[in-house]
Amino acid sequence: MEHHQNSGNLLRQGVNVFIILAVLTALEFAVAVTSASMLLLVTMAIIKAGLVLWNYMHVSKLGGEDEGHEDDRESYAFKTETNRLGLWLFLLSDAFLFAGLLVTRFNLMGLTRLPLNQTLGLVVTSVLLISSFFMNRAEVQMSQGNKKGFTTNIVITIALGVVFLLGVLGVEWRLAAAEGVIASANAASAAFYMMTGMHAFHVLTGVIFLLIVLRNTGKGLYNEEKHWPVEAATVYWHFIDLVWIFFYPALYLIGRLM
Amino acid sequence: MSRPILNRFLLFSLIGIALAIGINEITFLFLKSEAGRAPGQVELVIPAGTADKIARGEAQSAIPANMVFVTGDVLLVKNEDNVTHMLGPLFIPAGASASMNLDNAENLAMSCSFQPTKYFGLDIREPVDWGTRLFALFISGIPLGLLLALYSFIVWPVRTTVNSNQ
Amino acid sequence: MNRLTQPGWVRGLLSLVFGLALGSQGLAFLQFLATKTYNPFDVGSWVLGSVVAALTFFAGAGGKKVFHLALMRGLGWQFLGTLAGGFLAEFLRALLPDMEPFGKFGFSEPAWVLGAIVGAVSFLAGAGVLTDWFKWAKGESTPEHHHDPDGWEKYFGVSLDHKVIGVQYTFTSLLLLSYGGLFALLFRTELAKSGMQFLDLNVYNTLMGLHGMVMIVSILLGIAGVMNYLVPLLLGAPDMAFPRINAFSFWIAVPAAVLLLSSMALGGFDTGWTGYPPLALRAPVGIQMFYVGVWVAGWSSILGALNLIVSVLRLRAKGMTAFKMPIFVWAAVATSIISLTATQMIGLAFQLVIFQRVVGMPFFDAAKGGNPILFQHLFWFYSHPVVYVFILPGLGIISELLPVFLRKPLFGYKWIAMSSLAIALVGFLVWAHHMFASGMNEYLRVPFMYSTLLVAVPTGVKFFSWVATIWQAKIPRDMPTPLLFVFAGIFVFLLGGLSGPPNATVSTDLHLTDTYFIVGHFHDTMFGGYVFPFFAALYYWFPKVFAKRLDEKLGKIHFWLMTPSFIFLTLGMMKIGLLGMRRRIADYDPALGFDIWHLLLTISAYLVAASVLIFFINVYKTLKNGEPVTGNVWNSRSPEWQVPSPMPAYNYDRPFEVVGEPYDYGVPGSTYVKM
Amino acid sequence: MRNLKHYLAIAVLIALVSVLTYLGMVNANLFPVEASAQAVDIDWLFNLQIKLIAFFFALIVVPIAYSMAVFRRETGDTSDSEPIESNTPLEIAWTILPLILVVWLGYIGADNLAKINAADPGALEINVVAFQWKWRFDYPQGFSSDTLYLPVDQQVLLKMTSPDVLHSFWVPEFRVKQDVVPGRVTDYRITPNRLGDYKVRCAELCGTSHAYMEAPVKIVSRAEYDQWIADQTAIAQANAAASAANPDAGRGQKLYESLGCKACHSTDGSGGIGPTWKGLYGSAVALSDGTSVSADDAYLKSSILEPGAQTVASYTAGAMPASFSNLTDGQIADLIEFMKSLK
Ligand code: HEA
Ligand code: HEA
Ligand code: HEC
Ligand code: CUA
Ligand SMILES: [Cu+2]
Repeated sequence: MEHHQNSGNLLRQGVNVFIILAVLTALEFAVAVTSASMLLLVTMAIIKAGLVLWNYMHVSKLGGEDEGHEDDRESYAFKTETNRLGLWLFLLSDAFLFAGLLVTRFNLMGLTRLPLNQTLGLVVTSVLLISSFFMNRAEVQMSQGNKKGFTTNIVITIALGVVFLLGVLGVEWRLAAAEGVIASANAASAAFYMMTGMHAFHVLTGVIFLLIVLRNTGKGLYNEEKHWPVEAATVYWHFIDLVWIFFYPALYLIGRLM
Repeated sequence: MSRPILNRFLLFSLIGIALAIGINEITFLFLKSEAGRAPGQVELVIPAGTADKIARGEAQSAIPANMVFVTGDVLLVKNEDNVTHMLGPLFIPAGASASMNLDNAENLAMSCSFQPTKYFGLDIREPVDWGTRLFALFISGIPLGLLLALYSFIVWPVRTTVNSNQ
Repeated sequence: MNRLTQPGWVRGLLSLVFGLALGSQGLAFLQFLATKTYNPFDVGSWVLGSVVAALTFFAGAGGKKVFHLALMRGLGWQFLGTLAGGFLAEFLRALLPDMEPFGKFGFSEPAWVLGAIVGAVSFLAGAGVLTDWFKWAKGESTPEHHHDPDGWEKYFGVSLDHKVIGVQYTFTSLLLLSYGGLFALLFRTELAKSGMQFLDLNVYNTLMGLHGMVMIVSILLGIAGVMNYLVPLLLGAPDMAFPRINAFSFWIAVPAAVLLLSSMALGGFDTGWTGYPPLALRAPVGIQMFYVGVWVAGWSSILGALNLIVSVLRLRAKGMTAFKMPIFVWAAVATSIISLTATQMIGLAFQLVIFQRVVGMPFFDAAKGGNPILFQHLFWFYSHPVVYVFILPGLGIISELLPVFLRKPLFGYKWIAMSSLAIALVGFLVWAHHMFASGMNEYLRVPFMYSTLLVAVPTGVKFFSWVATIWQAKIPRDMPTPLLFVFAGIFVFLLGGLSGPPNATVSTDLHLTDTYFIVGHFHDTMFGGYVFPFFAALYYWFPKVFAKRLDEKLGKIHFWLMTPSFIFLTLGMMKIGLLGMRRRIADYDPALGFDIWHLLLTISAYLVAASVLIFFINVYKTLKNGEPVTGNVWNSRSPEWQVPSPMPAYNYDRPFEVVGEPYDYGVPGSTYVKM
Repeated sequence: MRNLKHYLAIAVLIALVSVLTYLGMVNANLFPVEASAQAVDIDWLFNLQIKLIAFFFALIVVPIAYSMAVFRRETGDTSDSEPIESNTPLEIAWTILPLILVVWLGYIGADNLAKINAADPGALEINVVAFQWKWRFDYPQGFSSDTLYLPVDQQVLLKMTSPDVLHSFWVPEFRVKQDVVPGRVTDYRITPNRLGDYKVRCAELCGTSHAYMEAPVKIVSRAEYDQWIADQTAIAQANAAASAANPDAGRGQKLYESLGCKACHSTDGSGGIGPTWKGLYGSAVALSDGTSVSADDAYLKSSILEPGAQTVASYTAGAMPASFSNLTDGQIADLIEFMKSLK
């Protein structure tokens, strides 16, 4: 696994992925502003999701290569593999919730969208994307035993998470209400608040999870070999990003303005 | 899940969908209803002399009193009569034409000056567009594919790595 | 067990009577305060009174010690948590302009909702289910295993042992079955004659809807119980993959059940178990308890399923490849795939209605661009697949027991295994067959008809394989009770299954939908696919769990009382349904001439209930007086029977190895496991 | 060869049991009379389904019962049965054949659906409003009725909607059912073909009095129908003239009918879900909390706007929908004027 690669490689990989994600996001924004082709937007979102799944969330670790301790079911490696499976199944379940929210959105709004602040949308999306980048950095540092680097990166991630929360709940909700997107006024607006609200709730739990991991790192509970909670928090955090990769176009880009 | 298993599922899903295309479209021929088309422009022509006929009390009109549309249709009304006509919100001077976007599925009765009954019914339905048809294929094709794929594992077993941890 | 037989019993019974009187009349009095009418026989008060009575019973029977039990602590905390949440919400509302705090039922509606959620979480915290996780978050480590107390107390405390949890689930399930059955008896009595007898319309509707949902939760807990107890044993694992999540999944179902029942006290609801808006938007506050209760119970399903899948994928014994797993494990995996994913959709559907009622977000208000049909899609996306959740474990039990009793291999083992998966996966894409008359997109009715009919194929494969297993088998002369229930299960499920295709073809469904034909259809499928196999499992594995064998004679009386009356009940339902009997009506037109039928149906319902009562008596008598049996009672090849009963704490002291096929009965010299 | 005998025996038995089950079911008087052209098509499909059910029932039950009777373990025999593991061609056969069967059944089902949906362009169109817990039929001639009169042998198209919750239009003798959905119009096409009196029964749970949400349906000859239409039109005109004399009460009466007050409140002193309006105005109303009030304008207005606030003795609190609170003051005044006119 990571032990074999040098840190420069991993850093470069993280950066490359991030750049592609950023470019795609910018492209999405540009496409939507100019022509709003739903097919294109969905394709781009799927590509972004694939990148995150593969490079940040390491989906291939699932049932991929065994860590070779199968006989010893009490070993940390065996248990980690079991935990990992559990976490991914949880995310699968959670994904159905978000899929349901997307269904709700398309059922209620069809191919129209709400008058939301485009710039702000792009900004919060970028914030979450950048936080994923730092989260990835943090994990790489941890797997190399660099606790200090880990701490710095995870603090940045948490800060960006909080900025995202403030951006959506504090600014976006207020601006939207000013534009007439009021939860009790029509179903479309209600769908908007439900989607962003449920997502924000997950961001909040993610932030709490990261804070716990940060604190326990301080207590010296993890090292480069054994850091399952760090991996779990990381994967969860990227999952939240993954959800937003679909929510962003669904809320901001797809459809005609109402 | 290992790759051969996944491939098998994908392959059979495609087979299922292929079969479902046959099944669905044949039945669709039976069910073909007025709304079974994609949205487009629908033209309605008010022939010359309509106003006179109505004034004379002639009940028969060349224009149907009810029409079925699908959402996304554009209704274009051409007035070839020599007086101004009204259809709901549309105001169509003699010789001109006006159009209306039919965006929501609803059943409307619009006040109208070119019908003896002074009423024109617009029944706007969801179109059976490609999205709906693809969804339909998905609904009947995927289960069929899954079903066949699962049993195919017994008839043509794959070498898997699922059990390799033993 | 012997604690239950000491004079505590007498104390318990006295406290039961006391609790019932206090509970029911106390609630009736509260209602009097709210509505100024005193009705000592109010059904809702009595139902909740019986919950109080159950508690006082245990308190009386167990004495002071009972209050140390996690269950009691949890319930106490749930009560306090509900109050705290309620007052918090009222306080917040008082800060807002134009809000009148408090309402008809004490708290206002938002306060009840918040109270319900806080109450459920308080239950878990108070019972001690979350303690380890809090410690982990604080960076403390906890012992890998907890030690359970001896005797019956362990069943009332937070245990991490899958076998204890399995028994807890099963007990709760039977308790809820009794509640659901009791509701059925109440409204069946009302239906015995046209005209309104002793229920009012709203109470009828509430009882009917609660009957449906309580029974469904009972099934979910019942299958969880059987799966929890069996799957680790069948896999050769010491426990489930995540014992703490396992405990959490069980315990969260308890406050959920309390919430469901408490909807009776808050005005009930008149929507049936489907809770469709816009009707649900006008229902009394009770509907919120219903929604929140189901929402909370959903987490039990999701996490239980997650645990099970991981356990099967990770903890199989050496040599247990996919096609050497016991067939029940296949069924459990198939079931869990559905529970894990689809459950989120009913949660979401209910959540949307809760928000529309509390905050006014108009998801289902057509005047504001909402869509009532959307709810139905979300609801059935779960609620159809869930019917296969009910039956797959049951069909697994049938497949598991047939070879043991017939001493013959399971015919087409692989085909049956794949059929479970096929039913589960195909079942995901058929949901709209519940909406053929709803005004959904015209064009889509046909593909949904196709996909629905497809389910008949894998179900058929199961039936044909069972027939081939039974064909030319030496069927035992004495017909042990579990085998009887297996045969009845096959027969009844066949009746239910064959009444499925007429519902699936759209034009015939337009006549059948929302009639008693459907009611007959689903009682047959649920009894055939769940209730009968569940009883078979209880009779079969009881000696494993308690090292005592249930009485055969009472078992046979149970069977012969239940089966004919039940079959008559459902066939009668189908007949009057075809003739025009709508479902969910408290009263029917006497001109239809159904009075006599309904009377007969009510009588058969009572006979079914009586048979279940006999089962309870059997369990009680066996626990009290039964002879210990520790061996391989049924001469099975399955690993759990190769060691003495009851199972020790961490199951097998040495891991076993799978060396043969699971069901090779009659094949000379073959063994399944090497201990 | 010993087996052949058994296979022959069950083949014969399966055929026999299928036929008997089928005959039993078709003679069990399972369906109400057919009163529509659609019912004939649907019953044809039912009959096909019954054949399939009878066959598969026999196919499963006969071999099991036969095994029980014939292969029962001899007393004293403790040996295992003969191990027969599996037979792949057989399994494939009983997977593929039902698969083909259900695809065919789906095709038949779709065809049948298309038949019963076939639209007649000359269909008579009637608007239906379903509300808690009453049906109202608005005829194109401009009057409404509580009874659905239909001419025999002509297709009708019901355009149905609801102001409150879901309902479902069902006449068992017509077979077809269609939900009525708030906020949209659903279609119901039927061609009645048998004279007689039937009932629409609401088939979707719609709250407290769902059980009683029924309305008469009369299928009459063309001539009778035309006569009835003429009569109703005349009555409607007479009413209009009468209400022209007292315009406020007349408007009130219209509201009484169109809003659905009529469903629960009578104007002739008879009972109903709500108290009658006859003689209500100015009377002393006993309330459920033991007090009594005088039914003046203010009380009546508040009863309409907040039905839950004061409940009339012996009536259920909350039975009257709160949805009337958006009536304008003018409408309420008209309603009260109408109540005044009911001495
Ligand atoms: C355990 C529960 C369970 C099970 C297993 C099933 C199984 C099936 N159900 Fe059922 N169903 C319910 C529980 C269940 N159902 C409930 C609770 C409702 C009502 C919900 C509510 O509204 O409250 C309902 C309602 C319901 C409806 C909606 C009716 C309506 O409200 O309008 C429909 C419509 O298609 C349907 C169809 C089917 C079909 C086709 C199957 C099939 O899976 C059956 C397959 C089995 C067989 C067919 C028999 C064996 C097969 C053979 C012997 C092979 C050969 C046979 C053929 C080729 C035909 N069901
Ligand atoms: C597993 C699920 C399940 C089970 C087991 C049952 C069991 C029974 N059901 Fe159930 N039923 C449903 C699920 C179930 N039902 C659902 C989902 C609905 C739809 C609801 C809706 O429309 O919203 C429904 C609806 C429904 C109706 C239609 C109501 C209506 O539409 O108006 C009827 C009518 O007769 C009915 C009857 C019965 C009867 C008589 C039993 C009997 O078998 C019950 C027998 C009794 C018991 C099993 C309990 C016996 C135990 C005791 C009496 C012991 C005494 C107590 C103690 C020891 C404390 N049910
Ligand atoms: C679903 C049944 C229902 C409908 C529809 C209904 N009501 Fe009522 N109404 C009741 C019931 C029940 C009561 C008695 C209980 C109460 O006072 O709340 C009542 C009471 C009243 C009273 C007080 C009567 C008295 O005797 O004191 C008035 C006034 C009234 N309704 C007006 C209306 C008007 C106006 C409408 C229509 C716009 C209407 N109702 C529609 C059920 C209904
Ligand atoms: Cu209207 Cu039921
Ligand atoms: Cu279903």
